[in-house]
Amino acid sequence: MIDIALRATPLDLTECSQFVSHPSCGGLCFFVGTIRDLNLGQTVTHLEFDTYDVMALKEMHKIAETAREQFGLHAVALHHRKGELTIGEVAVIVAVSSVHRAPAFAGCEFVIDELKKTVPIWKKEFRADGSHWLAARP
Amino acid sequence: MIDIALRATPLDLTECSQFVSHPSCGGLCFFVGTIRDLNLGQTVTHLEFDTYDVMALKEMHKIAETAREQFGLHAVALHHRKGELTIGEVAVIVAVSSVHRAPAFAGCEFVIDELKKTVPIWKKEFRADGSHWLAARP
Amino acid sequence: MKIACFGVAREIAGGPSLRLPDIEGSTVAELRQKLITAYPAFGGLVSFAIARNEAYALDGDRIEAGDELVIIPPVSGG
Amino acid sequence: MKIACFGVAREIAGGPSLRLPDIEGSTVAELRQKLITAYPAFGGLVSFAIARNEAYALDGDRIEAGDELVIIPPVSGG
Repeated sequence: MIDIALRATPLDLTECSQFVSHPSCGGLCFFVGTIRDLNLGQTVTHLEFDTYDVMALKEMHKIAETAREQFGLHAVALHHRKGELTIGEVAVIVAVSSVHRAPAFAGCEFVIDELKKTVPIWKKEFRADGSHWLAARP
Repeated sequence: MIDIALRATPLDLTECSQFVSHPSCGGLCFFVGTIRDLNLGQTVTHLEFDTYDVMALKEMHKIAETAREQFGLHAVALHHRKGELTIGEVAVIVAVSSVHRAPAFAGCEFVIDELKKTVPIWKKEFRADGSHWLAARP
Repeated sequence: MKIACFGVAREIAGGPSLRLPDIEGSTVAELRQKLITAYPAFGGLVSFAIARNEAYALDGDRIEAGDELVIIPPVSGG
Repeated sequence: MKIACFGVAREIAGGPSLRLPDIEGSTVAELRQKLITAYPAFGGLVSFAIARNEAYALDGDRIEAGDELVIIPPVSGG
């Protein structure tokens, strides 16, 4: 089971937890990525995600499917925010369930690592010294 | 910051998430251990935790403190149930926060691995074919 | 043909899309080169990929009429 | 002295604690041997530890009057 979302409204850990929970699963692992107040030593005021929605959803689904197969997971929920976010807000939630805990940890980490490599979502960071699209320039 | 609990009432993921969240932290990792309906091929009906409370709390605190130092975590919440639990109920929640995500995953997995080795809590499983203290006998 | 732009590409293009002439039949590698010629700032990025019909395109893929083309600068989600 | 029992140890002892005479001055290793002699079922466990004053005791630790002693069968939390 896979649940993918790309939303302009706050993400909900409880919703993700309920989606992945199952009586056959003894281990749930979650990663929650939030907006930090500092990046590379600079104070961040807020940020904005630009998203190529239709392809982002497809790539998120591919990652979840790969993780399910590769780690034998029961369920994967992958929810990402879009639009403008302030410090402390949740940008992404990965939730996975499996019979035992080791694949839950490994699968959850795989999903967030892959998301950061391939999903067409771009973060513009607003700092006191200006705004920057992250990772764009050397 | 460390928050340790050993409770006869349901554990709360949101409470743990709120405890570890901090503007300086970009990564939160959670492990939720639940009661499975099957163990070693046998149908489980419910289970009971016996706990040496005062020492369990001390050992849980030690693990959380070690994880904080070893992985540079900001905060660790470690909540465990006691008493009788039914299938699907949450037995344990580990929540950790850190600036970056890799130490959050490693620290969270360390905490649950250590808990299962050293914290004086014992699980009695009730199955169709009788009840057993887990891990006790060869 | 129209090529959609996201993130820093939108700023380089000065809007949500740009147009390049005579790219039907080109490979994706050639398209990337033409983009850098027309908009040198693309050459200043760490890298950029091309999505064709909502999936990453390979360097050797040939652009066809009707393709949905998108410039994908380095992603930074999560 | 009184020794508290949890989990399977409670079943072996037939209650939440047991009493062993003449163990003051013994090492923890000796205590464990005395427990197996008095309650052979402890020898059938995968292992068991002794907690002394709310912490794991080492084999060489000596039992003193007033110690809080607890039999710790293999733990299975989580």
